[in-house]
Amino acid sequence: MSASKTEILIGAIARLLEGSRSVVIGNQSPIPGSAALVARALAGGALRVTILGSRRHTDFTNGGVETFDRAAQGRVDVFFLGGGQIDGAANINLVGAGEYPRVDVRWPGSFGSAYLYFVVPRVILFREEHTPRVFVRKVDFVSAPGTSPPGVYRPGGPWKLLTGLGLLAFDQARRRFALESVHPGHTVEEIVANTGFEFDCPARVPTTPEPDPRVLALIRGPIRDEIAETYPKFAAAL
Amino acid sequence: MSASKTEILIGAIARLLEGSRSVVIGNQSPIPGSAALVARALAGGALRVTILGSRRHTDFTNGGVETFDRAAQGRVDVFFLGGGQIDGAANINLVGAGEYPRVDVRWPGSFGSAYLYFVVPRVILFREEHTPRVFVRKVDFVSAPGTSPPGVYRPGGPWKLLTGLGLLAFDQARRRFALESVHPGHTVEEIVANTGFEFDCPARVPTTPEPDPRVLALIRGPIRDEIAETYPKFAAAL
Amino acid sequence: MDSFCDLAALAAAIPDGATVAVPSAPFGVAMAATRELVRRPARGLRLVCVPTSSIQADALIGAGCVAAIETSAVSIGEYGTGPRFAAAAREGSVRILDATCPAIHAAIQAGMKGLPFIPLRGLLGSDLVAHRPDWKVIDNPFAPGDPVVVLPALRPDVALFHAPRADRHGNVFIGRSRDLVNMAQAARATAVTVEEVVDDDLLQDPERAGAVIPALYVERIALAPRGAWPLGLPGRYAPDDAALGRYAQAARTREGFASWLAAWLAAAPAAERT
Amino acid sequence: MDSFCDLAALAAAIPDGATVAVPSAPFGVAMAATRELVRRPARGLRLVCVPTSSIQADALIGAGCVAAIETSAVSIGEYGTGPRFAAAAREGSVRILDATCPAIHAAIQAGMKGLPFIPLRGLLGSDLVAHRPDWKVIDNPFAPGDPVVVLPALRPDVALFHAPRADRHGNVFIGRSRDLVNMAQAARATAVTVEEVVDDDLLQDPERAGAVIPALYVERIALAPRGAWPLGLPGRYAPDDAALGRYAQAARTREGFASWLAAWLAAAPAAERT
Repeated sequence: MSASKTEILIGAIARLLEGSRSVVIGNQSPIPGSAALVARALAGGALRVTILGSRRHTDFTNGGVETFDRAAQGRVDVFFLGGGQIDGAANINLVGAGEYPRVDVRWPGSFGSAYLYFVVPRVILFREEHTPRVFVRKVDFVSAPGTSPPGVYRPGGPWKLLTGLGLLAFDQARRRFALESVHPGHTVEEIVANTGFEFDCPARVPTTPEPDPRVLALIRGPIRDEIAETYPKFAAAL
Repeated sequence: MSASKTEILIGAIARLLEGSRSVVIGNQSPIPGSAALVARALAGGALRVTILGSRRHTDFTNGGVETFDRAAQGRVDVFFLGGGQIDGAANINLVGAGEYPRVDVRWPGSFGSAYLYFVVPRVILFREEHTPRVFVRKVDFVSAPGTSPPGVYRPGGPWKLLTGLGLLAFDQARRRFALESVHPGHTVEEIVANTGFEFDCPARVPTTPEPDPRVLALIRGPIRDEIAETYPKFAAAL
Repeated sequence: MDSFCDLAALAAAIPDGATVAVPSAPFGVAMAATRELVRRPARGLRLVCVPTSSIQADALIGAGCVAAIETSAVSIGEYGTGPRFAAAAREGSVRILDATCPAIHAAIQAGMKGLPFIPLRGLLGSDLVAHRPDWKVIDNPFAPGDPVVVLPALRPDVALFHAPRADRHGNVFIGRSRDLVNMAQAARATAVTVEEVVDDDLLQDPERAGAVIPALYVERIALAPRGAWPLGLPGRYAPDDAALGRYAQAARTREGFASWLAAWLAAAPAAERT
Repeated sequence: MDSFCDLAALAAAIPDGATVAVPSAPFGVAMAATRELVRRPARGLRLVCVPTSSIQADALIGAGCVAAIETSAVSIGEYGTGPRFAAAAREGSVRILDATCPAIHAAIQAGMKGLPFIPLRGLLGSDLVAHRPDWKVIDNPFAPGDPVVVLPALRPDVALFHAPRADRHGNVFIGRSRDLVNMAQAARATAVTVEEVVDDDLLQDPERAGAVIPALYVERIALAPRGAWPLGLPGRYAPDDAALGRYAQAARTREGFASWLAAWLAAAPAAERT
């Protein structure tokens, strides 16, 4: 059985996590959570995975503030952020569409993004919906900026952007995304048409590899059971 | 049996604590600790007594830092400080005699004095040894100043000074002590002779009252048993 | 101890106009007490969500109890943005102070420690800063040319939360939910609902005392079994996802919210339902 | 887990010249590990006492292991000033950074939170400020004309302490001694000695998990029954006042200290003595 769309995303994230020492998974993030558990299995346990909302995979004991303190201490290598809008300079908007404060559409809020985007070395932007309403030319509200001027303390920032159509990499110096791969069944043209900002595109864009059989077996076996503790509905659909 | 010297000091402090809601007793402070327990008994439990080093009388659960946080929150009315030197402007020195840093006599250090002296509304200076080497014209090192210039945030400060000879009150505005009472068996002249700084002295100085029979019964009964948990040698000698 | 009272008296001790700190959904939200605030009804509350809120803030907003809210998010978990919060944003009917989680934590810790303000990394270039006149940017005094955001300390009038248990002295066991310790110390008064009241002294057990808020900080305690429902309490019960889903659906419209509210106020205490 | 090692290996992981944070006497001082540091002998340590120390700092100073010490006090309890600390002050042989307890706590918490600095009330007009070029006075950015002392964050190389127990995953139970949590998070690495190692997972017990330092922060763990002796461990054993008195008496002279030190190094581990 070939990989499902979800499995391709899990496999792609698991590859990105290779070599990292610690990753924290925020709430409502079953795909990154599953990918982190896959990466940990592949690394023989050497990747520390913390899944907020999980009892089994949470080692926080100092309250919710520990997430941010730990990141500030340099003890979190990778974090995932999303956004109702994301623009070509990797600015993200988790607040709302329209003119702030009386926005047309209000989203929950910035959560920890305005901090974690600065202090976590590798932030992976993950948003499955790849449409022009998400990937805009310029966000209506900057919850967290993609880059900062020289002199601003910023050991961290955006690293990759994974969507339902493809994988892009962010270049801090050039303040621009570049397409790295297109998921099976999709095209560069489809990505261009569904992205409201310009990005770099190599002459030949590879296809995002499907997870290899060992990874697929992990996803469909032990990982599905493990992630079910936190995301039972998601696990059942895997 | 009439009151001992220690009992007179305990009784004097217990009177000072009347009407306070919470007192924290530092380490190595059996007399203030006993007095606080007496005051609590007299107040029908309305005085909250925390004795550092006691298990029974410590309600701190957030580490040693809680002492200072709690004081900063305005949750400590009274604290006791001492000093290797205390001068007429209520400056206290817990660091050493001589020229800092290579002092002639080194004491342990300033502990929390440079903070608690500012934030606890009523600091009682307590030092049994009443000699010119303790009560100096000017301290060699200011661990914590007795007063602060206008504009400095200072809800707290020195309130009384109790020694083995008498009780003095500190006037913040005049930056000066005034003698309030002399302990039984001692004289104003003795206090003047043993104090290296000038202080105000009314024409007629009352004698520090002995503890009344009810207080004496408390000290010799339940309080002796209670304080024994933290200060067994002291309690045995009571 | 005279800190013990019923839910209505606990809610009555939170005056109209008070600044009220409340915890995030997973850490012990006092929903049963919130219902009493709505029943009163409380007016003009200034919520400080530490650092986010869920159905608690949303229902209080919908019921007209809230004048202002400082929060990093209002989200009904997987059901998305709090509908009454979103409506209030569109209508401009509640003052919203958008924040980010570590900023609220840091400001609460500054209040707890009596710091006049606290610096925090990150934030620079976020529109959050542009819309928070109470936040400032200064030069790091130890490294000129290094800009840092400084936040004023938060000292809420009341911290309100739900915890597993209290003892009869008024000490409250909070387990891993350490943010509650910071909130209780930063606030001028604390009101707590608990699953149970136990006879033994929680401070005397060295295994558990480290996870106890001493009675000194706790002005009001009310018994409220399953008092976080429909949210969960760590180690005790999970959130009631179906009930949260029904809320999120109903609260999409003003009328739907009104029906939900009427049913909530009319319902027996959660304890009797279970 | 490979964080487990013996006392000598634990001491070996603390390099010469390291900045080492150690707790106050009542909160779990790693005296057995300190003996291994002396035995090595460690050199050039920069002690940060959080916020004071007792025989640990005094013996390390006497043994020549210390280049600098930041502390609010060095006191052998009722026996007064640490004698070797006092001698070092007189001789100017160790750099002493005199502080006050809440300043060290605040600087450690700033390190823990990744703050570049932290403001603290009080302090103004104390000679401590005059002798601490690393502390600055700034104007409160929210209230011009209101001076405030700011302290740089402390991020020690190593936090070293003694705790009641660890589990086999490397999680460490610390009870009420919460300062140890701050130290472990602020430090770049943490070395812990424990009374016992238990089989069950400390993070899985909701009653106790709130008083546990997760293994993430703990690089080295060594078993050391009665490892705080002659100091005490809360809830386990009291300080050995007689032994502390003998130390305070002996350490008054360089020769007396040398004899004490020789006996200490020669003695069997404390566990075998009891």
